[in-house]
Amino acid sequence: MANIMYWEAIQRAHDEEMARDPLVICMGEDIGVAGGTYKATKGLYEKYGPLRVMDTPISEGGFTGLGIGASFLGIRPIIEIMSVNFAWLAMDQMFNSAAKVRYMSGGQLTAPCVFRSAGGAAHQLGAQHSARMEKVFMGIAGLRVVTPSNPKQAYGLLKSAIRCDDPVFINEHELMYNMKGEVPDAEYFHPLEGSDVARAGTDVTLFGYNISVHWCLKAAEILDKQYGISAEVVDLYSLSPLDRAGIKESVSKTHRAVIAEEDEAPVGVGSEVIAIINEECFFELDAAPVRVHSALVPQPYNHTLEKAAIPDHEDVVKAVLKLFGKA
Amino acid sequence: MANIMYWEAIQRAHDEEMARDPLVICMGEDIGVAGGTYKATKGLYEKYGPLRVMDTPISEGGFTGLGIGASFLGIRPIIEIMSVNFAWLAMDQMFNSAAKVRYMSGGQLTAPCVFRSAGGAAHQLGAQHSARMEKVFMGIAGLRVVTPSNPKQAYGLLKSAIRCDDPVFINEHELMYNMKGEVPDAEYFHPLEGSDVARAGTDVTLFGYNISVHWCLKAAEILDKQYGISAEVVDLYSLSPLDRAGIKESVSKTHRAVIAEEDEAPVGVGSEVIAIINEECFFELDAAPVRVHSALVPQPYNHTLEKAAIPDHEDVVKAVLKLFGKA
Amino acid sequence: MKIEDKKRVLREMVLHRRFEERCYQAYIERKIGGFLHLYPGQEACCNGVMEAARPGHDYVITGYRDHVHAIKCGADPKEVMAELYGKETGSSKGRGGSMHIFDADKRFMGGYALVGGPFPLAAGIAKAIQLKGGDEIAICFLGDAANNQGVFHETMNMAALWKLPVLFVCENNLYGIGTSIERSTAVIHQHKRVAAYNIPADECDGQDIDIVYEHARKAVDHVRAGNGPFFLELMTYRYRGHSMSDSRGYRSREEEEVWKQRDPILMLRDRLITAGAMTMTDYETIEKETDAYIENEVIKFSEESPEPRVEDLEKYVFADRETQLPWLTGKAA
Amino acid sequence: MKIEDKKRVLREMVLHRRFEERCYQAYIERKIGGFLHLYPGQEACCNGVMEAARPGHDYVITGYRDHVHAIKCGADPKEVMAELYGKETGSSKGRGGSMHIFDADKRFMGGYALVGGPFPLAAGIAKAIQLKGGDEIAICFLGDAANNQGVFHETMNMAALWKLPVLFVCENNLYGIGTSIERSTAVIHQHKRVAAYNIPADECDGQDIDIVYEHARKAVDHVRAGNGPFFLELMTYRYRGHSMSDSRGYRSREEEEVWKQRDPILMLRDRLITAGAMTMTDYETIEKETDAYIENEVIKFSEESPEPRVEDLEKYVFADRETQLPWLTGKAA
Ligand SMILES: Cc1ncc(C[n+]2csc(CCOP(=O)(O)OP(=O)(O)O)c2C)c(N)n1
Ligand SMILES: Cc1ncc(C[n+]2csc(CCOP(=O)(O)OP(=O)(O)O)c2C)c(N)n1
Ligand SMILES: [Mg+2]
Ligand SMILES: [Mg+2]
Repeated sequence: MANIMYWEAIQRAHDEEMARDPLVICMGEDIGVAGGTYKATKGLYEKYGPLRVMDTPISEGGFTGLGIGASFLGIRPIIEIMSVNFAWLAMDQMFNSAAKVRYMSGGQLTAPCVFRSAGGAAHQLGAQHSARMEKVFMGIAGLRVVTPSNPKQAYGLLKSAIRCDDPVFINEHELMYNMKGEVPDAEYFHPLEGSDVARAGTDVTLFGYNISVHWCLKAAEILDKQYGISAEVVDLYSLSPLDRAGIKESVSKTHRAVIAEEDEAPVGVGSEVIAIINEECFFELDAAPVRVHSALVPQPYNHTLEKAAIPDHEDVVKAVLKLFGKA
Repeated sequence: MANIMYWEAIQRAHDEEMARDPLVICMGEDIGVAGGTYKATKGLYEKYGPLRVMDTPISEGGFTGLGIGASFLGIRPIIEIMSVNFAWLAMDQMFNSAAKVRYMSGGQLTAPCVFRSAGGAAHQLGAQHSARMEKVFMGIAGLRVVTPSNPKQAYGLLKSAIRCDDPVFINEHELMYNMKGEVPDAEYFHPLEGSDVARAGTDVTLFGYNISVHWCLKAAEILDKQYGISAEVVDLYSLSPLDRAGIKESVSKTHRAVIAEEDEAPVGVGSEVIAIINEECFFELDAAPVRVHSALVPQPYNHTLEKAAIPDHEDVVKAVLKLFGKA
Repeated sequence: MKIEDKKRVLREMVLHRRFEERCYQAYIERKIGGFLHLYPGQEACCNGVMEAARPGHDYVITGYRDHVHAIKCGADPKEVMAELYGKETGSSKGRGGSMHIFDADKRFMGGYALVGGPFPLAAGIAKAIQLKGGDEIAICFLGDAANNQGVFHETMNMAALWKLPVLFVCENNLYGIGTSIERSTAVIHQHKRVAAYNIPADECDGQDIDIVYEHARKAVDHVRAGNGPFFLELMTYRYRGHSMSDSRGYRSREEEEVWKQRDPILMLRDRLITAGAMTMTDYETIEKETDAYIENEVIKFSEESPEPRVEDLEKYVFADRETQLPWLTGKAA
Repeated sequence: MKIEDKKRVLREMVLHRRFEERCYQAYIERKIGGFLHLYPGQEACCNGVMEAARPGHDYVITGYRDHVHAIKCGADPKEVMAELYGKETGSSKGRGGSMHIFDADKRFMGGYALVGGPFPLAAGIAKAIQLKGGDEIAICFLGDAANNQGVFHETMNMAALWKLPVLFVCENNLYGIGTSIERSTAVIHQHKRVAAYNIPADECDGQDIDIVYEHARKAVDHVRAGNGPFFLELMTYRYRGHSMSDSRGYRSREEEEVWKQRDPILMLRDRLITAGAMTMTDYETIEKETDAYIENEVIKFSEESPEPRVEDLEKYVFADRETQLPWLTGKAA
């Protein structure tokens, strides 16, 4: 087990897969000579050359479509969208071409591409560089969506995504690239479906994904130590499909649920998890499930406003205490 | 009261507003000389000329951005995206420019534009021309979203949207342009917020919007006549913001809810309404709210598969009967 | 082209024309649904280019006006028609429809309905060829109005930058639906636009198959020789409306007449007759045989084929689950 | 330019340079957050063009490297710095930050962070001018790499088609972040690309303000006279990294040195000294006065200004509710 950073884990997955299979390539803005904005492709250009590590023009729609077209012939492109804020420009190709080609060709063509992108609010990047957009990718038939909350997942999910014949969108987080964690030394494939119980508990389930898993874990500790509340934390690393069985299992045990998301509430992960809970185990509920989410505002630049707009572990704690009538 | 078609209602709103205010313009593909794919801009080119009725190149991102830029100076563009399937190409401008400019300029600039687009599955248009995408527009701070279910709304919502200083997205439906309905002869402004009780009832609330309002109304009639169940139908013509008070009021009365949407379920209107119900009146519920929605597949061309993929009033009836233990 | 080839191509073009006209009829009879974009008038474009290329070997991609391109690549007309009928035997198993004909075996990589969408896909196919090695080229057929999409620009730049083996064929029929090119496009002659990317380009009459063929040969050879992309513009005209509900109010009947005088099929026919390579009776026989084939085989097959089963609604959304289990469950061997 | 104007512009350029350098320092001190894109090296571009245009009258829009453009249009440097400090007194009330400076009164229509995003917005502003009448023009300053975005193409086509009064200024500094232009773009000289839209274009040295001014005058006059769009390319260089976390490993120190020899400020200074219009001491006084102004006014103002109130988090998402009630509630007068 090596204790490495999230970006190193992603880099390692790239490197192993590119070494193994000459059809695996990667592409994106500044990923080659410059080594990647978040270093996720560091050293690959030197190792695999410009034909397989492609610095692209600033043409998100174009290069995404180009990667998809290559995948029709069995190339496995890992397409980096530098920041998920720019993904709007590439969605037509991701959704209309990659996600649909298999269906509309009656199974003849498949687009085995991986789209990776840094989402999430970092530090004061302002309205046009702070979007959380995972929910936009979740409603798309034919596209898988995963989001790693730690280096092990970042490594193992990318490995599985590259191997899988379906197109996969991987939602990373700008604030997590330097986070450290244990990654197995042996090759490891993280399942693209399901969820992880990141911490077991009995009184309430805290659902998180990506960065909000960490808020949940921190909240669970505080709830345990300071309030004697035993919280289970479920890591929804697969956002599409969501793990209905896992959600049901945990809530059927704890009878209470809080969903923490960095995104704004409307039509988001939280609302979908609540809908699933309602559908799967409504009568198991002792209280209404609660969403912890950001304010519905374009991200403000000022740091105090920014902090006020985005939730954190304290908001999770507060939500749970309210659920238990303790606040 | 004139009994006119949905497209005629939209055309009338354009015409009245363009006659009143020389700063109101409209733009889109084939809206001028050709009169609009769905005739919504018929006759306007002849009346107002090419400077104000702009046939655009096939450049959704570009002409949408152009309309938005013009709106910064007080022009009121009505921007038609011929089919909502093409809107992915324009979303960067809609969301990153129009919806955010007011916030990130500290209130200095505003983008008073109207985006109109035909959504919904029509007849066998296949995977790339049948998307229902209203949910994508709903999570965006700074953007209003409305969706007319009849000619009166189509007329009155467009009138209000043009006058409102906020950017507004109007989600129309390809199958509804020829639907007839009463529209007041006098000028009429439909509220951009709120919801309408399209039919009063006591036993269950059926939530619909746009075309699914009609499934709900038809279902309510069947439920009443054949099963003695009194269904209230709530028309959620405003999708952003959703009418929390209206949702709460109806469910608090009926204690049961079914949400009918033409879209696929994940992170959709249905999940958001369920989340709101959970937040607003969980303990009023006698049963878990239910979503009626399409299958999570790219739209198949074959008509039998297409019919199987998209719900209708019968699915609403079935869902209600199940809720009452009658199926 | 050799005389024998010309005769073969004439027969093919008659099939292409009659096939499309038969689609029109079937649409009226409500056998075909959705949007239907027909190709009559433009046959020399696809045929001239593909005669210069290698159908079934080179990769071809196009937009929604795609039946003839598919057939020219080698797709079975029966399967194409069955697709329009929404049948399980259709080229896309009834899931795609008119705008989404695919035949991967014949390297016909599909018809796509978002205008401009195929540009980067074509470049991507060329990129794959470049990576894998091989003498195939990618050929992208699209309309004039598609060139106003941003991805046109993005793709041209990348194709030139990376010297991708892709031939862009612009079938300039002067209209995008009901908007004439001079009302949507600052530059009418589309081949002039690619100088902005240092892409060599050429333009020619798209009605005369001999001319198309000559120009296409140079274009195809250029790309196949590893010189990077090429852009070929063919001036042509569609005789029918854009799709089925189009009364063509945006253009004059005189203009249509002028172009009808330059019907690609009749021009080739008359040239062959003048050259003594065939008679008018021969031609009429071809027409009759073609119609009989369409009726007795193509339509019959389509009519008699079964529809997809409703139980299979979710088939083809994802790759077959069994084969993907290692990655879905993390239990790799 | 007259000698007096040159002296004034020199003083302005010194302010622009020192302002940016002071931002750098404040960023290191963590007074400024987010991304910070600085302008040193490119001052002659903005200054030369805007001297030929009418700041405060013509509409200007640009990308994220926007402080100097805002100030040149007339924005108060105090408010620009306060914006970077995230203060309520900032030009965008602390909501925008470095990438989103706005000053609507001065017709500075803002900095935008999506590369290429301002292209169509600029054309839209020009469209509004066209509709309203008036002799303003729209000026869009963007980088070289932005030209690879699809909206560049879409916008150029529309601007030409509709003869919109917009001047596109391409500040070609040879890099988009860490990717050099020849690695991202098939055509290095960007003005060559707009022939694809019949847009007249020009290119010149972007380091020499006299040259920029002369070329810009022709460009501005062309647009203001109602001849439609113009594209002006200025060859320039940014002395600092793209944003703050950039060690410039993608370019050589020699290359940087060559461009430093052509510092726009020093070139203008030396020219004025040679012409006897000022002395080195005069110049040093300008620098000192500028620094004092920045420290005693700009920074002081920014430090002392209040932050936005948390209660106002949702202010500015929508237009003031009271004013919109008729449309929100349907109760119009
Ligand atoms: C992105 C997108 N925008 C708009 C449309 C609607 N549309 C379909 S075909 C067409 C015209 C295309 O014209 P052209 O590229 O010249 O091809 P042609 O139909 O003449 O063969 C338009 C606007 C679409 N399908 N996709
Ligand atoms: C749509 C989009 N894609 C990518 C980026 C990331 N990005 C920010 S600046 C930049 C380089 C732009 O270079 P250029 O246009 O030459 O302007 P310069 O920074 O040199 O002034 C990139 C790739 C972005 N902000 N927006
Ligand atoms: Mg055309
Ligand atoms: Mg640059």
